[in-house]
Amino acid sequence: MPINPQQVRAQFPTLQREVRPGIPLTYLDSTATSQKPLAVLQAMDDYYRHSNANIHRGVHTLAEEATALYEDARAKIARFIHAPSARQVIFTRNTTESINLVAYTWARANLQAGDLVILTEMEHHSNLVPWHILQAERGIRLEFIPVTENGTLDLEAYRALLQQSPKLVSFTHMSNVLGSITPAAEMIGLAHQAGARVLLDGAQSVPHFPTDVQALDVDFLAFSAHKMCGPTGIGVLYGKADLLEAMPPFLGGGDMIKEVKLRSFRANSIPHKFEAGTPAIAEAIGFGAACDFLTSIGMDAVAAHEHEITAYALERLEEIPGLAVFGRENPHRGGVAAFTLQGIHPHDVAQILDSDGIAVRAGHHCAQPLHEKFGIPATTRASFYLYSTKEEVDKLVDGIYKVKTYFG
Amino acid sequence: MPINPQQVRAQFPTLQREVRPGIPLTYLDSTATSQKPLAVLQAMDDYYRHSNANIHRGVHTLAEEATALYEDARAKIARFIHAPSARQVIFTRNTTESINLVAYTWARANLQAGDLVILTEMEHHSNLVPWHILQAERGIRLEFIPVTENGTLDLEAYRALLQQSPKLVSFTHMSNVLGSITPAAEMIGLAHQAGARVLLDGAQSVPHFPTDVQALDVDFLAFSAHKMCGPTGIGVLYGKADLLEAMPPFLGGGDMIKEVKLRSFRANSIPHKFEAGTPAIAEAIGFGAACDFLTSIGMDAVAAHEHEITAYALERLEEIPGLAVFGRENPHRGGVAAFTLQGIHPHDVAQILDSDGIAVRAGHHCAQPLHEKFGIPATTRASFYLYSTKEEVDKLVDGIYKVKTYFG
Amino acid sequence: MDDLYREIIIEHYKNPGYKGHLEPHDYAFEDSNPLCGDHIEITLRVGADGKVAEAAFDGHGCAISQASADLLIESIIGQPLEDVKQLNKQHILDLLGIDLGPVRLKCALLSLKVLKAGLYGMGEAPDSLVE
Amino acid sequence: MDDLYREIIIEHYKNPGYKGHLEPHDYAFEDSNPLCGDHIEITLRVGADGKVAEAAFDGHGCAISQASADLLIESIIGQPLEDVKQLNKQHILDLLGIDLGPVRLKCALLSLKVLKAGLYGMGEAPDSLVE
Ligand SMILES: Cc1ncc(COP(=O)(O)O)c(C=O)c1O
Ligand SMILES: Cc1ncc(COP(=O)(O)O)c(C=O)c1O
Repeated sequence: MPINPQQVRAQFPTLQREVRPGIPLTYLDSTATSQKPLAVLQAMDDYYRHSNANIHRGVHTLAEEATALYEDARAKIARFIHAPSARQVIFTRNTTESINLVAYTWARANLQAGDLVILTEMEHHSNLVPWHILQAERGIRLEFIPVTENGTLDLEAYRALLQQSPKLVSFTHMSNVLGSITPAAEMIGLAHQAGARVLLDGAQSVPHFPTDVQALDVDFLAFSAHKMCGPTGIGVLYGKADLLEAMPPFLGGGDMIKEVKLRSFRANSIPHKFEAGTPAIAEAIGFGAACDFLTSIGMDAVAAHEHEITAYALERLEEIPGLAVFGRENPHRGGVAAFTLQGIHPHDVAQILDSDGIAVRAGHHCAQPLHEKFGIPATTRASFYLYSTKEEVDKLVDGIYKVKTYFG
Repeated sequence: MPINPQQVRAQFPTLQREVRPGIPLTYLDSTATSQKPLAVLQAMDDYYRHSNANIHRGVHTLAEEATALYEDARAKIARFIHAPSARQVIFTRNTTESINLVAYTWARANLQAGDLVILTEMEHHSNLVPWHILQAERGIRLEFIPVTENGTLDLEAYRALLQQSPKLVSFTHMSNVLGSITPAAEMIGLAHQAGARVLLDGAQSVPHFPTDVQALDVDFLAFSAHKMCGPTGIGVLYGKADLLEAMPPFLGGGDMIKEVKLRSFRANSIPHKFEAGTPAIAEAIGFGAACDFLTSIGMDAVAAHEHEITAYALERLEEIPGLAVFGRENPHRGGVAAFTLQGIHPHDVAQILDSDGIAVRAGHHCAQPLHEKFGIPATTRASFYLYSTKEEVDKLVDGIYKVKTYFG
Repeated sequence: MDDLYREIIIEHYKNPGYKGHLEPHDYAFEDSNPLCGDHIEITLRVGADGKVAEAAFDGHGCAISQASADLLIESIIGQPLEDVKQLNKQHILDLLGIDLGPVRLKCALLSLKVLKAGLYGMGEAPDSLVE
Repeated sequence: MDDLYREIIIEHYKNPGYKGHLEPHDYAFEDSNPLCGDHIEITLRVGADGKVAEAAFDGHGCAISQASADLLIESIIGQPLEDVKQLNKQHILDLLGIDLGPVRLKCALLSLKVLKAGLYGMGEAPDSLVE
């Protein structure tokens, strides 16, 4: 069923807000973080008001309720991404920690000096810096799949890089700047043929279109709740069970152990092995509620709605003289439009739009190398989600004309 | 001003709950996690309903509000522990991650094979396992300050260990099993004289009595929000500025960088250097609200109230034939009473107490080596906080008598 | 409270019928629940007909773990080894006749885990063995 | 919107009075704001009296950073070097006459950071320099 934006919007308290008296919020920054529906806030509040307790080891009623809620949330998230089992869903703080977890455990156990890791030029800093750190520490080699002028990955170059027997290919399923959706299934198949493991950065894909880790056959998938209607402070690392089981632990502490002696410990089984200390319990529960919410609307409907809004936005933005959308040519894209406006700095664009209540980002969007490659220090980015409307796009366009007059 | 428990309790929704119809909750498990006052839930809910946005790089109003709220929370926490500056407060997930952060960065940069780290026999697994991992990886040496029969640390043995030029002393400010409050200031002074750095596990101290990191002169302090009226999913590592500045980064990603090139990065300044990716924004705000809440009551009043309740509890528990409180002899203790009951397993005690709505923990409380040392596989633990009452202690005692009859 | 600890549980805990150690035996298995230190050892003799001829448990722990062990032993005596290998969680819950939260379930299932891991010749018993 | 970008800012951004590069110069400093790529270079000549005789800035970036730089240069010409070293955040805010959130404040303060880090002979300018 297609999305009824007014019905959807009614469930998001922030979207009812006025930025300043008389100036309603036009929120076009969902790629940075999404707004939260009532059902998610309610689930967390209910937990805190009713069942708040520490989990896993408690015998009392609240502890059992809290444990059940926490583990149910894990199961919901597993179903959301079609994971074979809930124990393959590891709770982290965010996408960034999920990627670092792989870098600190799987990669340090499996990569030697000279081993190749393939990344792309469109990666978010979160999928660059962990590998820079490992490069400095271990002497691994990094190579990058180039981004073409039209915002796609150069798959020929990728095939050539695969000849060099990489150990890992780590790339984003959707660029948070270009909006480009990468051909993940195809790229994962090629990587596996070359004997490499694949880590997929799902920060922008899992929130925006259906994800099936089994169909993708991906080895690791990282994503964050806060970008998909869920709370801050929680993300997930999905992994193939045999890989997760073979990996050394990451953080040491309570709950990740089977047994502790004064001078040694035995690690717990997955997923607990990777969840040291009191976890983000309320946040996991909120994340589960976010999956329920998105499922009730349908991820296909979410994707279709964003597709429609984005097509409209691109069409309207292109009318504006001096405006250029970054990676415009790529038809295979999600709800992101990063642009430059001739002679006007993105910070100024964003700030003047804000005076009309329009929230967009300006900067390099944690993808500095991508901006550098195209010689653009910064862009202004508008991004869309299931609650975005064409009226909001119109407001954005009007706002941009105003910016131009102002600086004209 | 002394605490008025009824006034305080009115602010905690969970404490109004019935575990089963007609059976109110008697929550004696605050050492595992505390309940949350309305002010904390409200602060997080307000953020999500009003100012939810990603922080630090945003120009728009919501992003600026969110950034200000997040950084204000940091400042509140800094004041709560009397830190010289807010940038010395690093947000983590919990105490466990804070300790691991030190182990992964400061310790890996400063400790070589053979270097000595001094711990104690009463440490929580969170302050053991990170060092076990480092021992396996690096070959550092671990030595343990013994716990005496009466639940205190053997300071003579500590002085002797200090002769061996340790690089680090890492210990808890209060045992989560014995309740023992360790003489942290004295121990830190001795460690510094011996040239060692000190990491203090404040998981049980910061929530329960006033903390002054400058008076303690401690190098690192780790603690969790969820044990001090705050939300799950957030903790803090406090550190001396020069140490934090000299430490290599931990997780790599957005926000922890100054600049990213395709093959290298420059780290940001503290505290951001250690906060990679979208942080737990709502949780930080909730943590700040928890500090406000505790400050409004007064940490001296919190400590005094717990002292009174604990003294009463110890007195009443000792009446019970066959009951032995773990570490009973130590007068310098916080609101924890872990006990054994002759011939009845702690799990059975806890479960039968639960049938009367009394929530206690049973097990080794993530301090397996301590239990092993005293030849006790598990204990039942009742713990108290600012909202605990003497009536609750009476219920506990009645409940224990019931358990005894049941198994009699 | 009666729901929680049926008389049968207290009875089997206080006066177990099968507590002890068989010598000689055909099988001996043991394991503990690291969460609470509960420990169970099971020894077993098999008859010529492939059925459990005699069995006993030893160990210490909570009422649930010890009563479950006693009830489990009682239930397998005279049963074909092949059938015993198929037993699962529900069997124990049926024997106990009470509902259990996730933590106490681990106590209840310890003896079955020990038994099955032993019969399958596994060093350490995964939770999945008794699901 | 007028609160946001006073005419004076747009004016100094579009028609800077001190944009350029002095050659020769006594001091040359440069730095950029990695958040947005704004870049400022300042060149400066000091008179025999220890006062700023001439100064200019070059660079690119948002209106706030560029206008601040132009206004800053205008304000320091003729001032003793020792006084210039004491300038802080408030000086820039007074020149701009608007309120700024934390992100835009960084844009506004870039030129002052560059200037002070240069005068103090520091390689990289910490934020604390302009607080
Ligand atoms: C003394 C002590 N240290 C560390 C911890 C670990 O805290 P967290 O689980 O919040 O990381 C605890 C919590 O139980 C504790 O009591
Ligand atoms: C593609 C991509 N990867 C990774 C991240 C990092 O996500 P988080 O900040 O939640 O760790 C983001 C978020 O901006 C992203 O867009």
